[in-house]
Amino acid sequence: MITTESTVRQVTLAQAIGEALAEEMRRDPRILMFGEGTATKRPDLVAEFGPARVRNTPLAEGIIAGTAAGAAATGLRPVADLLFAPFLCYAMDEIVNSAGKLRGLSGGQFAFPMTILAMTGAGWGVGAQHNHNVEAWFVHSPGLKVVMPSTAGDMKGLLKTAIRDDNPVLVFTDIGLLEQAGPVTDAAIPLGRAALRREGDDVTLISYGKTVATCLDAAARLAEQGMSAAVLDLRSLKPLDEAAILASVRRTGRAVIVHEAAAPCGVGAEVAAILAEKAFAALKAPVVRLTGPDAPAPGNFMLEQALLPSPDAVTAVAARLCAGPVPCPA
Amino acid sequence: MITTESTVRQVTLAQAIGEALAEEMRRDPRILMFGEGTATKRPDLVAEFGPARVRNTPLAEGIIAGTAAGAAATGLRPVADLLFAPFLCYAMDEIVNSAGKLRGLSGGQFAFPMTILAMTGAGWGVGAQHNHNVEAWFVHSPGLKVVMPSTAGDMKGLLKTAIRDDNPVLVFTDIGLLEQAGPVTDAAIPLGRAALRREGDDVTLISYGKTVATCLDAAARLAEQGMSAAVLDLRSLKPLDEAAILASVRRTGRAVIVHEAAAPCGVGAEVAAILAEKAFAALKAPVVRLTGPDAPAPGNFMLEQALLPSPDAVTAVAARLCAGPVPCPA
Amino acid sequence: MHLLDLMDALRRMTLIRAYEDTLVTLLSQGRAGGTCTSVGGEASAVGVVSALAPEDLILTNHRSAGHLLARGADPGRLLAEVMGRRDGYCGGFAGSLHVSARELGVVLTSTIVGGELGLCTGVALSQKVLDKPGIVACFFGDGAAAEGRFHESLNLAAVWELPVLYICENNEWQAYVHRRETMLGDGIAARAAAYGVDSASVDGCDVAAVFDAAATAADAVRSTGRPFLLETRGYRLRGHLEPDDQAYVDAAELARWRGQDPLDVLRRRLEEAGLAPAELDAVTREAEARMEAAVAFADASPLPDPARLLDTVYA
Amino acid sequence: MHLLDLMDALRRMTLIRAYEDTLVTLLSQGRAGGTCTSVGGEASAVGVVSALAPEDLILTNHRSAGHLLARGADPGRLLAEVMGRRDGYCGGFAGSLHVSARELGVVLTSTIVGGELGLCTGVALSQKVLDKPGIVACFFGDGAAAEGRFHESLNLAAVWELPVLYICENNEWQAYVHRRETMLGDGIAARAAAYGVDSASVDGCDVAAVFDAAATAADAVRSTGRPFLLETRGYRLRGHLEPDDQAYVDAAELARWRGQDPLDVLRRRLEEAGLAPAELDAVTREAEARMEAAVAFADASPLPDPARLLDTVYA
Ligand SMILES: Cc1ncc(C[n+]2csc(CCOP(=O)(O)OP(=O)(O)O)c2C)c(N)n1
Ligand SMILES: Cc1ncc(C[n+]2csc(CCOP(=O)(O)OP(=O)(O)O)c2C)c(N)n1
Ligand SMILES: [Mg+2]
Ligand SMILES: [Mg+2]
Repeated sequence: MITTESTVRQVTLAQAIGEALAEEMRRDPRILMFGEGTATKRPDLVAEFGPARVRNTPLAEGIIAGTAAGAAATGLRPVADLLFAPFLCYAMDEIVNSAGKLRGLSGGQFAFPMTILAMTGAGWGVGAQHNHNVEAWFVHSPGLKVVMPSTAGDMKGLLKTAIRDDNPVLVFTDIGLLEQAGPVTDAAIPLGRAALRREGDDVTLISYGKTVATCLDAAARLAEQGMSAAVLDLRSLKPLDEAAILASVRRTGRAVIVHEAAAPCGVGAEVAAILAEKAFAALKAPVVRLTGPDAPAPGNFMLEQALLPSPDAVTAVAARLCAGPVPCPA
Repeated sequence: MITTESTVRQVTLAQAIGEALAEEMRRDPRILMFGEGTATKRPDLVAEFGPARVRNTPLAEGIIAGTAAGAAATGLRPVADLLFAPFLCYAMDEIVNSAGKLRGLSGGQFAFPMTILAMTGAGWGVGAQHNHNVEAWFVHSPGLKVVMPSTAGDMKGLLKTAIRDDNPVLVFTDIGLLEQAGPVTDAAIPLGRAALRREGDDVTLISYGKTVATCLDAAARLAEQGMSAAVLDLRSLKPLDEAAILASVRRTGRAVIVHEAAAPCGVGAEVAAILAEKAFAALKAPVVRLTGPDAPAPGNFMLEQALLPSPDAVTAVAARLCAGPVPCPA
Repeated sequence: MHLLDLMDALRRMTLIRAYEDTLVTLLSQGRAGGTCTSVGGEASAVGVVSALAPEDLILTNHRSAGHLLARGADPGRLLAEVMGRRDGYCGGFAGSLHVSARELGVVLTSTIVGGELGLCTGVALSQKVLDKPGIVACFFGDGAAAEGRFHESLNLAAVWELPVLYICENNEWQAYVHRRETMLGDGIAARAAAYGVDSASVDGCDVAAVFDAAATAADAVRSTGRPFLLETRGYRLRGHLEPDDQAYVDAAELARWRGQDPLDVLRRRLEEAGLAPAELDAVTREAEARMEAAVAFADASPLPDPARLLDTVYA
Repeated sequence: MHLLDLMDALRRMTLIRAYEDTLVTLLSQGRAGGTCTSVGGEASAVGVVSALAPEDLILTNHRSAGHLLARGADPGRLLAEVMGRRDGYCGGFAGSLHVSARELGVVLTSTIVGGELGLCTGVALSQKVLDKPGIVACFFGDGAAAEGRFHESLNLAAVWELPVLYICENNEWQAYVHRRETMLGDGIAARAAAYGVDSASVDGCDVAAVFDAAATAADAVRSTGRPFLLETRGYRLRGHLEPDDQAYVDAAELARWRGQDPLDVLRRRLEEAGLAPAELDAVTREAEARMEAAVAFADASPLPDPARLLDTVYA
C-alpha cells in the first residue's frame, strides 16, 4: 500500500510498530532488526528486507544489546527487540555502561544510534518476571532516551523518531495497549514533547502509558462533578517535556501524577520534584502521586488488575485537591 | 581485640566494613562471604572463618549474585561483594527479578537474607564504568532495601543490620569516604532511620553519602551568614525515613536536597515528591535539588571532582531560598 | 539404585498430559491465563524426577508443570495457583510461571530464562556448607543454554564442587526460534567438557532411558559432590505459549516427533510387555478424573485479597 | 602474509614498557591516576596487532595501552588522555580505562570486564552487513572468559558467521585471584570447540610466535568470515592496579615468569641473531626519549572544560 504523509488510517498499536519499522527500514538501508523470534514473528519484514536485516537471535539479551551497541558505533542503526522489560536486566551493562556512556567518554568519537524495544506493564497476567515497569531506571542513566507511548499514532511516530535518533532510545510498549486501535500517519513525532490530551483549569492529571486512559476517565468523571481536569500524556520520559508540565500546572495550580510503575524514584517522583522546584509559586495544593504498588506483579490477571491505579482513585484524589486551597504557610 | 558494646574506637570506613563482617560472622555460622578477590583481600576473615566461608569467585557478577540468592533462599546468609556499582549491571536479574521478587511471588515461602556490597561514587577518578551512582534503581525495585552510610560508625552499624535482615539489602560504600575515620561501636543500627547531623530552623539540607559533608560545610557557612541550616543524613534509602524528612522540613519550611547521583528519578526526586505531597502546607520556598550531572563520570580525578555539588553551590541555593518567602499563590 | 515402575511412570506422565490438556481447555474458556505446556516433555520430567531422592531440591523453568506433578504436586493446588486462587502453592500470586513449593523441595520456577541456572549454585552451596544430604536438580531448556548464566553456572559449580544435576531439556525450540538457528553443533551436553563437567545425552522420549541416565547422573553427583550435565533430547509437541498454532514449525519435523510421543512410546512398551489396553486406558481415565476433581477444587478456591501480596514482599 | 620485522617489534614493545614505567612514575608523583599496566603483555600486544591490517578494528580491555601503542598510538596523546588533558584521544574524558581512538580503528577500551566481548559482535556485524574489508580483533583476559558474555559472544559470532578474531590474553591473574581458582582445565582456547569455533594457543612471551599464530588466525577469519579464538599464554608481571605490592602472588611463580619477560626473550633472540647490544640499547634510549617528549606534551596540554562533557553525552 502506498501511503503519504497525510493519509490517516486506524491501526492497532501492535500494527503501528510494524509500520514504523517497515517505513524506516525502507528509508534507510543501515537499519536492521533482531531479537529472539524477530524473524519468525515479522515474516513481512523478512520478505521485504531479507534475512540479513531481520534476524532471529540466540536466547541471550546481553549479547543482543551489545551487538546493537557495537553495530551502532560502527555504521548500522540497529533495532533490538528484548521482548519484556524485566529481560532488560540481562542487558543493563550493554545499555547503561556501554551505549549510554561511551559517547561521552570517547569525547564524542562514537555515537550509538540504536533502538531497544520492550513490552512492559500489566495486561497479560503472567507475573513479575514479565510485568515490571522499569522505565525510570533508564531515565536515571546518562546518554539514553526513553519513550512510552499511549496511542498507536504516538507509537508509530515516536518509534520512527527513535530509529532516526543518533542516540540509544528505549521504546517501551505498554502491553495493555497492544490491541488498542487509533489513527496513524507516516509522520515522525519529535521526542521530548508531551501531549495535552484534555484541557483543564482546576487540576492537571499527568501520566503516560495505559494510565493516560485512567486519567481521561477520571477527567470525565470530574467534569461531571464540576471540576475541570487537564490530562497531560508525557509520552517521552527522557527528554521530559518540562515546559508542558509547568505550563499546565502553573495554570491549574494542582497536579496528580499517575503511573503503573512503583512510586519510589519513579517518573512521577521526577515530575513532582520538578513541580516542587519550578511551579512552587503556582501550586495551590499538594502534588499527589498515584502509582502501582511497590511489589512484584502477581501472576494472575485479576489480581494484577486489582493493584493498578483506578479511575475512581484518581477522581477521588483530584476532587480532594480541588476541594479547597491548603492554607498558605506564614 | 575484645570489644564490648560500649567500646568506642576510631576506625576508617573501610575498616568498619571489616569489623562488621567479622563480628557478624562470629555471631552466626550461616553467614558467608564471597566475591572477586574477597578471600585475597580479607586474609583475616579467611584465617578466622576458613576458606569455606570466605571465598574468591570467578569473574562473573551474575552468578555471584545468583549464588547469593539461591543460598539465601535455602538457609545461608550470604554477603556478596560485587566491587563497584556499575558492575551490578551484570547482576540485575538475580538481584531484581529473583531476590527482590520471589518472596512475594512464592507467597512468602522463601526469604532472601542476603547482603550485596558495592562501592560507588567519585573519589577515584577512573571513570564512568567504575563511578556511577545507581542506588535509585534499587529503591525503585520491590523487595529490596538500600543503605548508603556517610560515616564509619554508620557503615559498621548498618552493615551489621543489613546482614541480620531477612531481606536482600544493598549496601553502597561511597568510595570517597573509605579512608575517613570515625567512632564505631559494636551496636547494630536500624535501617530506615535518618540521622540529623545538625539542627537548624531556616532550611533543611537533605543528603546521603559524601555530600553530607558538603551540606555540613554549607551549613557552617550559612551560620556565618546568619542562617540556621539543619542537615539530615538519610543513610537508609529504602526504607526511607519519611518521618524524619517531614519533621525537619515542617520545622524549617525549606529544603535543599543534595546527592552525587544524577537528578532524574534519583533519590532526591523521591524526597522532593514526598515533601511536595506531605509537607506542602509547611513549605515556604521551592524544594531544590543539587546533584551530580546526568552524564558519565570522567576518568580523571580533577574533572570528576569539578562536576560534584559543591559547598558553595549548596550555600548559595540555601541562602537564596532563605532570602525571602515566595509569594503565596492566590 | 531403585528401578523405575513403568506403570507408575505412565500414571504420572498421563496425569501431566491431562493437566496440560485441561489447562489449554480452561484457557480457551477464559478461565486460566496463557501458559507454556510441558507436552512432549513428560518422559524427561518423570524420568528425571523419579531418579531423585525426597531430600533433593529442584529448580526449574517456565515449563515446570511436568516437574512439579512428577514430584507429586497436587493437581488441584497447582491449578489453583495457575488460576490465582488462595489454595495454590504460592497463595495464588505466582501464577503458572513462578510456582515454587517448599514442601516438595521445589525452590523455584523461573520465568526469566536462565534464572534457575543463576540460583541453583547457591542452593547447592547451602546443601554443601550446611552439610545437608540432598543434591540439586536444575531443569532448563536448550534456549537457556545460550544465556551467559549457563556458562557462569556450570563453571562455578565445577570449581566449587557443587552437587548440581543440570538437566537440559533440549526440545529443539526456543519460543519461536529453532535450536539450529541459535547454535552450531548438535547438542548441549558436548559443552560441559569445557568446564570439566561430565555429561550424558539421552532419548528424552523414552522414560526408562531417561530414568536410567538420570539415576546414573544423580549417583555421580551424590558420590563425587560435583556437577553433572544430563541432556534429554525431545521435542516441544505443542506451541510455545498457548494458544499457538505452530504455523512456524516444520510440519514434517513435527510429525516425525509426534511419532515419538513419550506417552505412546511408553504405552507401546507396556503393551509389548503384555499389559492389556484396558488397563492402560484405565490410567487415562484415572488421570482425567483427577483433573476433573482438580478443576472443581481450584474453582472452589477463592481469589486471595490482592492487598495481601503487599504484606508478603518483605520478610 | 607479511613477515614480522623483529627490530620493529622490539621498538614497539620497548615503547610500551617505557610508557607503562613512565605512568607508574607519574602515579607515584601524584600526576596520574591508578592504572592497569600491560607489563608482561607486550609480545601479545605487538604480535597480534602487527598481524592486523590497517582496516581491521580493535576492541580491548582495561589493559589496553599495549594494544594502542602497538597500533601506532602517539604516546603523548595517550598520556594526555590518561592525565585528563584536552589533547588526549578522547579529549581527556576517558582516562586510562576507556580510551578509544577512531583514527586508529580502536573502537573501545572497556573497563567493564566483558564489555569488549559484548560489543565486538556488533562491530563485526557492521563490517559484514556494510561489506567493509576489515576484521575485528577483540582482546580480553582470562578473567573475562568467565563472564557469561564470553559464551554469548562466541556463540553468536559462530552462528552469524562474524569476522571476529578473539584474543584471550591469559596472564594467569584476574585482579587478585589466580586463574586456577576460577576454572578447571588449563586454558581458554579449549572452550572454543563448544561453539564450533576454531582456536589456537600460543606462547605469549614470544612475539614471533604470537605474530605467526595471529597472522594465521587473522587469515582464517578473513578467508572464512568466521570467528577464531587465539589464546596467548603469558603472565601479569606487575600488579593488577598500580600501586600493587603483589604480596598475594606466589614469588616462585612470578620469578619463573620473569625469566620469560617478553622483552628479554626478544632481546636474546636478536642478540643470538647477531645484533650488537649497543643497537638494542639504542632502542631503549629511543623509547625513553619518546616518553620524555610525551610527558612534556601531556603536561603542556590543558585540562578540558569539565562542562564540555555535558555537551558530548548526546549526539
Ligand atoms: C531472559 C528471558 N528471555 C526471554 C524470555 C522469553 N521466553 C520465554 S520461554 C522462551 C524460550 C525458552 O527456550 P528453552 O530454554 O529452550 O525452553 P523451552 O521453552 O523450549 O522449554 C523465551 C525466549 C524469557 N522468559 N526470559
Ligand atoms: C564487570 C567487571 N567486574 C569486575 C571488574 C574489576 N576488575 C577489573 S580488571 C579485573 C580482572 C580482569 O582479569 P582478566 O580478564 O584476566 O584481565 P587482566 O587484568 O588479567 O588482564 C577485575 C576483576 C571490572 N572492571 N568489571
Ligand atoms: Mg527449548
Ligand atoms: Mg588475566
